[in-house]
Formats: sequence, C-alpha cells, structure tokens
Amino acid sequence: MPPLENVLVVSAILFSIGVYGVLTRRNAVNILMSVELMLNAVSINMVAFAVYGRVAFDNTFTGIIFAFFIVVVAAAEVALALGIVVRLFRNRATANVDEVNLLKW
Amino acid sequence: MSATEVVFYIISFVMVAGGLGVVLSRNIVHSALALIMSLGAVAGIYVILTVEFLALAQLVVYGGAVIMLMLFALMLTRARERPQALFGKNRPVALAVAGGLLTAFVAGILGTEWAQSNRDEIEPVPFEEIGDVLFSVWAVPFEVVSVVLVIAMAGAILLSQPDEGER
Amino acid sequence: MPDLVLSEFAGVSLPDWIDALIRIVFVVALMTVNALALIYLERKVLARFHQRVGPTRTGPFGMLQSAADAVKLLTKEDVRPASADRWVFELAPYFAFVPIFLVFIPIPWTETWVVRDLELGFLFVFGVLGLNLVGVVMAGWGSDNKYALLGAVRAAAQAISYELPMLLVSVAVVMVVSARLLVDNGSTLGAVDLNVIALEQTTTPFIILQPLGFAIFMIGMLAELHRPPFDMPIAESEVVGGYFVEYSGIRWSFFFLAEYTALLLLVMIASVVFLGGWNFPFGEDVGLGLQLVLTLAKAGALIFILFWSRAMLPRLRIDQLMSFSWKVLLPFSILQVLANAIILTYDGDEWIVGVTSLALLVLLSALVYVRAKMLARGAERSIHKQPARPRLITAQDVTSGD
Amino acid sequence: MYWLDHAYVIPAIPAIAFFVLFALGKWLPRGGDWLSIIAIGTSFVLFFFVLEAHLDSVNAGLGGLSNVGFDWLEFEGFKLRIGFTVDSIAVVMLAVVTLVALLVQVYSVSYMRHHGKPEPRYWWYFAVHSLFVAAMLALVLADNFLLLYVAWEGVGLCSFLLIGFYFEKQSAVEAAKKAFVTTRLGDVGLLIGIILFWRATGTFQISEVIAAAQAGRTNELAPVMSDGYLTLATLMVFLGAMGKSAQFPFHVWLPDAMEGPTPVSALIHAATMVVAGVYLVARLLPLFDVTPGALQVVTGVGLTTALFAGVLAVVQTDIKRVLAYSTVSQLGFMFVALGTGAVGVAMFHLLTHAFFKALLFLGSGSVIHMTGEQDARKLGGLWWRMPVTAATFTIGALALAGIPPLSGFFSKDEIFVVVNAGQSDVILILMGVAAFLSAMYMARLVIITFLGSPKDLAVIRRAREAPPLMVAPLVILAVLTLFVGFFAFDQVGDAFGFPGGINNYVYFPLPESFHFDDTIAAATGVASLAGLGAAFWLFWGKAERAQRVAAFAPKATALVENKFYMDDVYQAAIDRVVLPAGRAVAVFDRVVVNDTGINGPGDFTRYGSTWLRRHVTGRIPDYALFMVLGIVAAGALGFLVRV
Repeated sequence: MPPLENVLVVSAILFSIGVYGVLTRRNAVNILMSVELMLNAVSINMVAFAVYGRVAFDNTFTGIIFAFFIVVVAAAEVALALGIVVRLFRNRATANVDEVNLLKW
Repeated sequence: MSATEVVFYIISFVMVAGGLGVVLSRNIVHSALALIMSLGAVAGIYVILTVEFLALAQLVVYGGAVIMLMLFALMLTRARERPQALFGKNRPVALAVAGGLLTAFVAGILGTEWAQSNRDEIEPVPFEEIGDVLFSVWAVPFEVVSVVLVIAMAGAILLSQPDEGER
Repeated sequence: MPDLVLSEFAGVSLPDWIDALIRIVFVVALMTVNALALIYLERKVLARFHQRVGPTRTGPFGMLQSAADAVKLLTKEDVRPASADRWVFELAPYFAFVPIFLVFIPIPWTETWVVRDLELGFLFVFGVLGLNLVGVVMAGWGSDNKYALLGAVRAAAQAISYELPMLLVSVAVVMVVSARLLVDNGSTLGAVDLNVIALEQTTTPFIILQPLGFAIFMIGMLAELHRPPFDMPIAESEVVGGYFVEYSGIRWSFFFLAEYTALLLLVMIASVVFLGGWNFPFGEDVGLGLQLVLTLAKAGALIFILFWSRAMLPRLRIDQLMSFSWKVLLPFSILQVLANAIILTYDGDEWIVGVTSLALLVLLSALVYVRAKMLARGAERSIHKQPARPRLITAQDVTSGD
Repeated sequence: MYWLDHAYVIPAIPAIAFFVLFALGKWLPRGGDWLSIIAIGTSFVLFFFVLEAHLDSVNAGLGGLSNVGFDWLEFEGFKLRIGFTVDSIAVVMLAVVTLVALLVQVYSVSYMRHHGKPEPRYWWYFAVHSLFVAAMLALVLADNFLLLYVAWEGVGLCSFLLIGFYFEKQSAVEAAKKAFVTTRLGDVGLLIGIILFWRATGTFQISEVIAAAQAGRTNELAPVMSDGYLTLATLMVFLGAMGKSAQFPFHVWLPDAMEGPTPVSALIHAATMVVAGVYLVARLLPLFDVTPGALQVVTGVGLTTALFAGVLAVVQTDIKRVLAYSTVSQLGFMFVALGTGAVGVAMFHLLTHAFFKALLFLGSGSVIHMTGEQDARKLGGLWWRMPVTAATFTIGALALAGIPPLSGFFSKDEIFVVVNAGQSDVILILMGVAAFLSAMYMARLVIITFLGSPKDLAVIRRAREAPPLMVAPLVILAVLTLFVGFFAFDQVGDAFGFPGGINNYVYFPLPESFHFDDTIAAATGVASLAGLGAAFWLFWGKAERAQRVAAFAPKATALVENKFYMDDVYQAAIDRVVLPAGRAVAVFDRVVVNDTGINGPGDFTRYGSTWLRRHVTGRIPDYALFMVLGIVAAGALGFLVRV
C-alpha cells in the first residue's frame, strides 16, 4: 500500500488541475468535466482517509459512504447541468460560458 | 516498494495525465476521452485502496452514464463544427491560483503528522460491511440522495423538453 | 476459489507472469476462433431460415469461409478518412475491444476454469461492458461522418437505456442468491460472484425463479449487442452500417471481433446466471469436461435463439426502442426487485418468487401484445408522425447564433 | 356670546366650499355655483349672529373683543398660535365682505353665462371665488401676523387667478402677472416688517406687538425697539398695505386688473383685495401712531394717490378704467383719514365705498355684458335702453361724487372733518381738489355713457335691460348706497353711531365722534357740485370744450393721457435693472447650484459606477475566478489563524 501522503498529494494534484480547468475553459461541458475531476479528487481523499483510518473511525466507513454519495450527486448534477447546457445552446446557439454574459449590469 | 505501490504510481500518473488532457487538450471530445481515462484511473486507485465495489460503481456511473451524457452534450452543442478559442482570458491568474492551491495542499499534507499513515495495518475493506453501514447508519442520507436523484431526473426531463412550436 | 487453473489442469506450477501470459494467449485465441466460428454458424443458420444453403465453396461445407474473410480483412488496405480525427479514429477499435476482452475475466467456464474469480464479478461485467461504448462513440465521432455519428449516438443511447433494466434484474437475481446463501452458509458473502451464483443453482436454475429477469436480460442482451430487432445503430438501410462505416480492414475486423466476443460472453453470463451454467443438472462432482460441455451447450442454445430472433423479427424504430426500455422494461424490472425484496424479507418461499416473476412476465407480454395491436390498428396514422429523435442543431441555428 | 368666540366658522365655510368645488366642481350640476353661493350666504347669515354677540358684549361693557385660537406649533420657548379676533372693525369687514361677495356671486351666475350657456371654467370661477372670500375673511379675523400673512398671500393668489381668468387673452395674462408682481413688491415689504417685529418682540401676536411697541415708546426704561427700527418695520408693513391697496407707486396694477371678469373687479375693488391694505393699516394704527413719521407718510401717500388717480380718472375712456382710478383715489381718501388717525372714519368710508363701488362695477358689468362694449366713447344714450342699470349706476356715481344726502357724502364729509381737525389746511385744500376731481370724472362717466346721443347704433341696438339676476343685486346695492350713510348719526347711543361707535373700541379712541360741521359740509358739497358742473360744461354733447382745453395744454394732456409715464418708468426699471440682475442670478444658479451642487454628485455617482461596474462582466469564468480566490483567501486566513 502506498503511504497516505502520496494518495493525498495525488488527489491534491488532480484537484488543482480541476480548478485550473474550471477557471480557464470556455465550453460549459468542459467546465463540467473539470468539476468532475475535482469531485473525484475529493472522493479519493475521503476514501483514503476512510481506508487508512479504519481503526480510528471504528469501521463506520464514512469516507467511502461519502464517496458513494459524491458519485450519485455528481450523476444528478451532470444530468441537470447538461440539460441546462443543451437548453442554453438552443437559445443562444453557443455553449461558451463567456459568450453568455447577460448576467451583468 | 511493493508491486501495488508501483501500480499505484503508474495509475496515478495515468490519472494526472488524463486530468491534464481534460484541461489542456485543444479538442473538447479529446478532453472528454481524457476524462474517461482519468476517471478510470480513479477507479483503479479505488481498487488499490481495496474498495473494489466503489471502483465498479465509479466505472458504471461515470464510464457508462456520465461520459455518455457529456459526449451527447458535445454532439448536441456541435463542439466540433465550430472551431474556436477553447480557453478564456484569465489563464495566467488561473494558473497562479491552481499552483498556489497545489503548493498549499502539498505543504499542508506533508507538514502534517498522519497517525494512520503506517501502511501495514491496512486490510482490504469487505463491501458487505460497507453495505451494512450504508443501510443502517446512513439510511436516511441514502433516502435523501435517492430523492435528490428523482428530482434531478425530473429536472433534466423538463429542461430537455423541446420548446413549443418545435417538433 | 482456486486461481492457478493450469496447475490443476496440467499439474505443473508456473510463475505468475507465465501463468498470466498463458491465460491471455488462451483467451485471445479463443476469441478469434469463436468469432470465426460464430460468423460461419450465423451464416449457415440464417441460410437455413431463408431456405438457402449458405457458404459451401471454401472448405468442407464452406467451413473455411470465415477464415478466408479474415485473411481478406487482414490483407485489406486500412483506409482513414482525411477529415477524421486521427487518434480517436485509430484508437476507437481497441477501446471497443478491450472492455469485452476484460469481461472474460470473471466468467466461470467450469467450476474451476476461471481467469480470475472476482468477488464482484457480476458487477464487474456490467461496469466493464459499459466502457466499450466509449470505443463505439469514439469511432462514430472520430470518423467525421454523419451516419457514423448517428449510429454511435444510437448505440450509446440504447446501450445506456438497456443497461439499467439488465442491472436491475441482475440485482433481483442476486437477491435470490443471497437469500439462498443465507440459508446455506449464514452470510451473503460472494452473492455477486458469478461462480457462486452458478454454484447456487444445483437444484433449480434461476430461469425458473426469475423468468421475467431472464426475458429482460435477453432483450437487453439483444440491445447491447445491436442484434435485430434492435440493430438500429448498425442498420444499413438507416445509417449505412452505423458507427464503423469508415472503417475497413483490420480495424473493422476488430469491431466484428468485439461484437461476436460480446455475443459469446453475454450468452455465457446468461447461461451461468439463469441456466445454472456448469452446475445445473448434474451438480459439482461431474468432471471438468462435462461441466464445460454443459456450459457451452446452454450458451449455444441461447446463441441459436439470438440468430433465430435475427431471422425472425423486423427492426424497430429508435424511438420505439427507447420508449420500450424506459416505459416498459424499467418499471417491470423495478417491480421485480421490489417483489423479490418484499418476499425475501418476509422469508417467503422461492416458489412465491417464481410465481410473482412469472405473473409479471405474463403481464409484460400481454401489455406488449395489446400495444402492438393498437399500433397496427393506428399504423397509417402513426406513419405521418415524426419520430421523437434527439434534436440536432441545424446549420442556420448555429449561424444565427453568433 | 357663543358666536363671538366661533367667528372662525365664517371663513371656514367658504374654504370648505372651495375644496369641494376644487375636487369635483367639474362634475357638479351647474358647476357647483349653488354650493359656493350657499356657503357665502351661510357666512353672511352667521355674520349677523356674530354682530349680535358683538353688540351684546359691547352693551355688557365687555368691549366686544374676543380672541380664540389654538397652538399650531410649539418650539423651545416659542409658541406659534393661530388665533382669531373679533372687534368692531373686523365685524364691519365681515359685513362688507360677506354681503358684497354674496351679491357679486349671485350676479355672476348670470354674468358668467351667455344666452344661458355657461362660460368655460365656470366651476373654476366659483371655486376661486369661494377661496377668495375665505382668504379675505381669514385675513380679517386673523389676530397674528402669520395667519394674516398667509391669508394676505391667499388673497393675492386668488386675485391673480381671477384677473387672469381669461388666460386665453394675452392681455389678461399680462395683467394678472403685473398685478401679482406689483403686489408682491409690497408683500415682501410686509414680510420683512413682520420678521422685524418678530425679531424685536419674539411674537407674532398683533396685540402683543402693539403693546410692545407702545411700551417701547411710552416708558424709556425698557426700550423694546429703537425709533429707527420701529420706523423701518412699520413702513415695511405699510409698504405691503400700499401694494395691496394700489397706493401711489404701486397703483399701476389696478387699472390693468380690469382684464378679469367685471364681477371680479367689483369684488376686488369693493370688498376683498384693495381694502385689505386699508384694513391692515386700520388694524395696526396704534403701531403707526407710536411710530414717528408713519402717520405723516400714510397721509402723504394717500393724498398723492387721491389727486393723482383723480386726474388720471378724468381722461380715461374705458368705463372700468375710470372706475379703477376712482377706486384708487377713494383709497387715497381712506389713507388720508387713517393718516389723521381716524380709524372709524376710514372704515366708514370703506363701507360706503364698498357698496357704491360694487354697485358701479356691477352696473358697468351689466352694460358690458349687454352691449359687449366697454369703451365709453362708443357708448352713450343707454338710459332708455337699460333704465334700471342707468338709474342705479347714477345713484352710485352721485354717491361717489359726494352729493348729499347719499352715503358717499357722509363718509367723505367725515374725512374732511377729521382732516380739518387733525391736519394742516394745505392738505384740506388738496383733499377738496380731489373731491372736486372725483365728482368730475364720475359725472363725465355718467354723461358719456348713459346720457347724450348714442354714438354707435350697433351697440345701442344690442343693448337690453339686464336679466333679473343681475338687476337684483344692483337694486339692493343702490338701496344700501342710499341709506347706509345715515349710520353716521348716532341714534342708538354711542354704540351704533358708526364712526364714534367704532372708535369706542378700536385700540385707541379718537377724541371726536361724528358731528355735522356746517362749513365743511357746505364746502364739500360745493366742491362736488362744482365738479358736476365742470363735467357738464366740458363733456356735455360733443365735448369740444374738452378738446379745446386739451389743446390748450398739449404737453400736460399727453402727460396725463400717458398716466405720467409710470408704466414706462417701471418698464424701463424692469428692463435695465431687474432682468440683468435676474440673468446674473440665473447664471449663478445654473453654474454653481445646479451643475455643481445638484448634478455634481449625480455625475460623480454615474461615472464612478460606470468605472466600478466593470468587475461585473457577466462572464461566468470571472465569477468562478472570484469565487475560487475568495475560497483561497478564506482558507489562507483560517490557516494563519490556526497557526
């Protein structure tokens, strides 16, 4: 088994990549992908803690359960967000978030 | 350094590479595929962390559903027909922020003394126990999440309905 | 569960990597041979259904026909459209192929012949099968071709929509299995293990207990395999050949390989899960050979049913397909799961489970029959109706946008 | 006694009527004229109750004074009291105002409609009428400067509205503006005076102010106001009186005010507007009395106005203008009386003058209404056409001319008596000349309007007797004009004899009450008759003698006919002084006040926001960036805090 630190570092790297993607990408679907990256990084973290800290957390695999919930919620979120994106594309003929700048003064 | 550790490093390399592909690739579909790669690698990490059930769930949900949804969205929004700048203006800032976050995380992680970091005590997690916990301790959140799913489904159906006058 | 099958088989013990290598080679060879054989068989069977003779020239009874096809495919030029997305196009076949390849892992051919006996085998199958969609979509999108794209989208859509009922009925089966396991050895451990599932069917195969499950599983199999009447993704008359229009030669043959391997494997799983696999009639203590024969016989019967359906059934419309999955199969599978849960929670006997499932199946078929009658009556009305297809953005939409 | 303390009901009723008419007069049947008339009638009836209560209290030796009110505002050490007082002059004014207003309104009902069809804004006319009366009554009853000033301005406003009633006519608009601005000059003076008094005494109560002034005058121990201060304040107040009563420098607005409907002129001249000045001076006479030189100023202004307006009235050709100048000169008489200190006399002349001036105006109004002509040169020979009008008009004219035994004779004779007693002989002589002039112009007016041969046959053919609603007020007023003069004698003891009676309870009693001085009566009578004779000698027939006289002194004639160039002087003053100053002020206002003071902050905000709002790009990536930055900052903060 790899040491806990390495798992955490890997997930941190993945998370930072996701943040970068969210900040830079223009396409809404692409931003969603980056969000997925971040979510997965988080759930890796949780699973790692749950697995390594089993004894400490007396076998209530909280982290793993959270990872489940994250997966489920991510599915829901993706379904809704993609619906929104498609609707947006129908109305504005674009999926680029920075071309949709109606949200201003 | 045991074999699993080597495999872990390989998988995590694949994962990070996939993530970078998601973020950097010029073609959106490519980045979607890279996302598949990355998420599959995440599943692999779960396996290494001895949570096979979670890994398979990850594969089914993401590899099956989420990625398909995303590809559909890409098809529907004509990602390919309209070549365009894929990156916004604030790239340097984003780079700075992400780098700062990463350094902060790594500093925090390496700076902390982890009690359970001893790798010999780890024995595989049987998924039956997870199931017991899930349906006993976490029953109510489970129900709530199911409600959330139903709501999300309804919302997605509503959103993707064609407008009046279409069809 | 014993791992080193070869050591038992040939009595020799080998280092892990050689063992693994041997297994891989075995599996690949089996896949190839199986694909060739199945192609030949399908052509023959279809010819019989069509009152023809099928391939006769090459080899005895034309047996070498598919071998000749393979040679042709191998030597054929590998064409890639200029506008195709290079990497996606070239990697697509492998992405379509490898997951199928992985499905081999947990399948028990005999009690001991398993590549790797996974504790979560059944779930593993589904998780991995879903991945080959990626290859399909890559192919459809990578080869810059409208028909390919349409085929890929259709394939993905129907795969996703038919995966759900299949998963649910499998869950129902697993519930029955875990009930039995509780009776037998106190814990539900390994209820998702294919080999354990097979092991639990010594007395009654689950087709008796879960006829609805079997039916839905078969239908979903048809959809997953793009076989008639669910072959819209590769329908020549609608999308000319579907997602591998642009492929030729070895890559094309990879797709075919994947198709037929998936056919074999799914049929194997069905036979293991519902027909008792190597276990059912004679139990565990018959020899390896007989177990193998049993498994293959059941698989062959199912394969014949699939061929038969291809020869027999006309192709559906894509919207009918989707609505059939979402409006009929999914509710019924959920009903099945609920029924099993209720009955088994209150320690109902297994025959109650079987009767309920049968009743559900009857209800389902009755529904389908009535609906078909209605459609036939209102046919000329429904001709003028447009199918509800996923709305693709038209060119003027895009141009008007920006 | 009840009504003595509730006299404020009298102005309240027309005010309510005004608000009702203002709100929904347009939709009331007949434009709500009945409402206004009923209101005034009620006030008139209530006047009698007030009078009775007043006389009772007088006979009971309570002095007939009442002072009720309520605290309107209350500050630190300063209480603002809105009070109403009733004393004899107030009672007289109540009588005059309510009666004349009532008659005028009845008259207006048929004057303001042609061939039975009411004029446009008929309801508005009556609404403003009610407000006018209400304001005047409030002014009469006010016991403190503030309410008085409010009512004062209300009167000015109503006169503005009514003079400019036909605001389709440019001349009417000009006249209204002129009247408003001219009186405004005086009002500013009044306001300044009020403020000065308040500053000196710290109160707005008229009685207290007077008491303070008298104290400051009488006992040198506690001088409240220095002489200069007092003089300044008093003269400022008098400025207001001059403006309202169209005394000499401010007389210019009154003749132009003829642009309004004739009943309005009657109201203004007889009852409400112009007499307000006289009433103000009468009410404040103790103040003038203790102010050195104030009475002399009042006398001088009155005398000048009397002569001046008399001269102008002789040459006017427009009926109403003649009447207007006659009003001005009669007001001059009143001011002379006030300047002599004879409040009662002044009020008496005000009373009689109110009646016969209203009579004259309404008569001329009926002439104008019937013939549509108000140029005297085109009229003439109307006597047989509209006999009642002619007769009543002549009665009024003779009364104004001071022919015994009409009311005008008595009141004017009073004035001569007090002047003889209280002033130098020069003033007496000049007053005689003024009386001669008034007799002359009134006779001229009658001659060229009613007597003689018709000059314009079309006008004559149009002329008919006025409808009864217009004739009835004429008759009533004529009767009053005939007999009201006999109030002068005290029949019923001291109380009812009018001038002496009033003098008994105005603030300081005048030594002499009315007594019939033969020589003076004879002199005034002779003067008036001489005026009549001169008028006949000059203007009877073709009036060629008048032309010859005019030709005898062309320069003087031109001077007189141009009203001594007063309007031109004012015009020049306005052009040379007022407008440039106004432009300068306007520039200051636009540049400093408006652009810098008001638009400045607005512009600052706008440009600031245009610069500031750039961070709201509406682009989701930017928001995401801000969000992440915020999270990072929060995390860093937490980290630092924890460490």
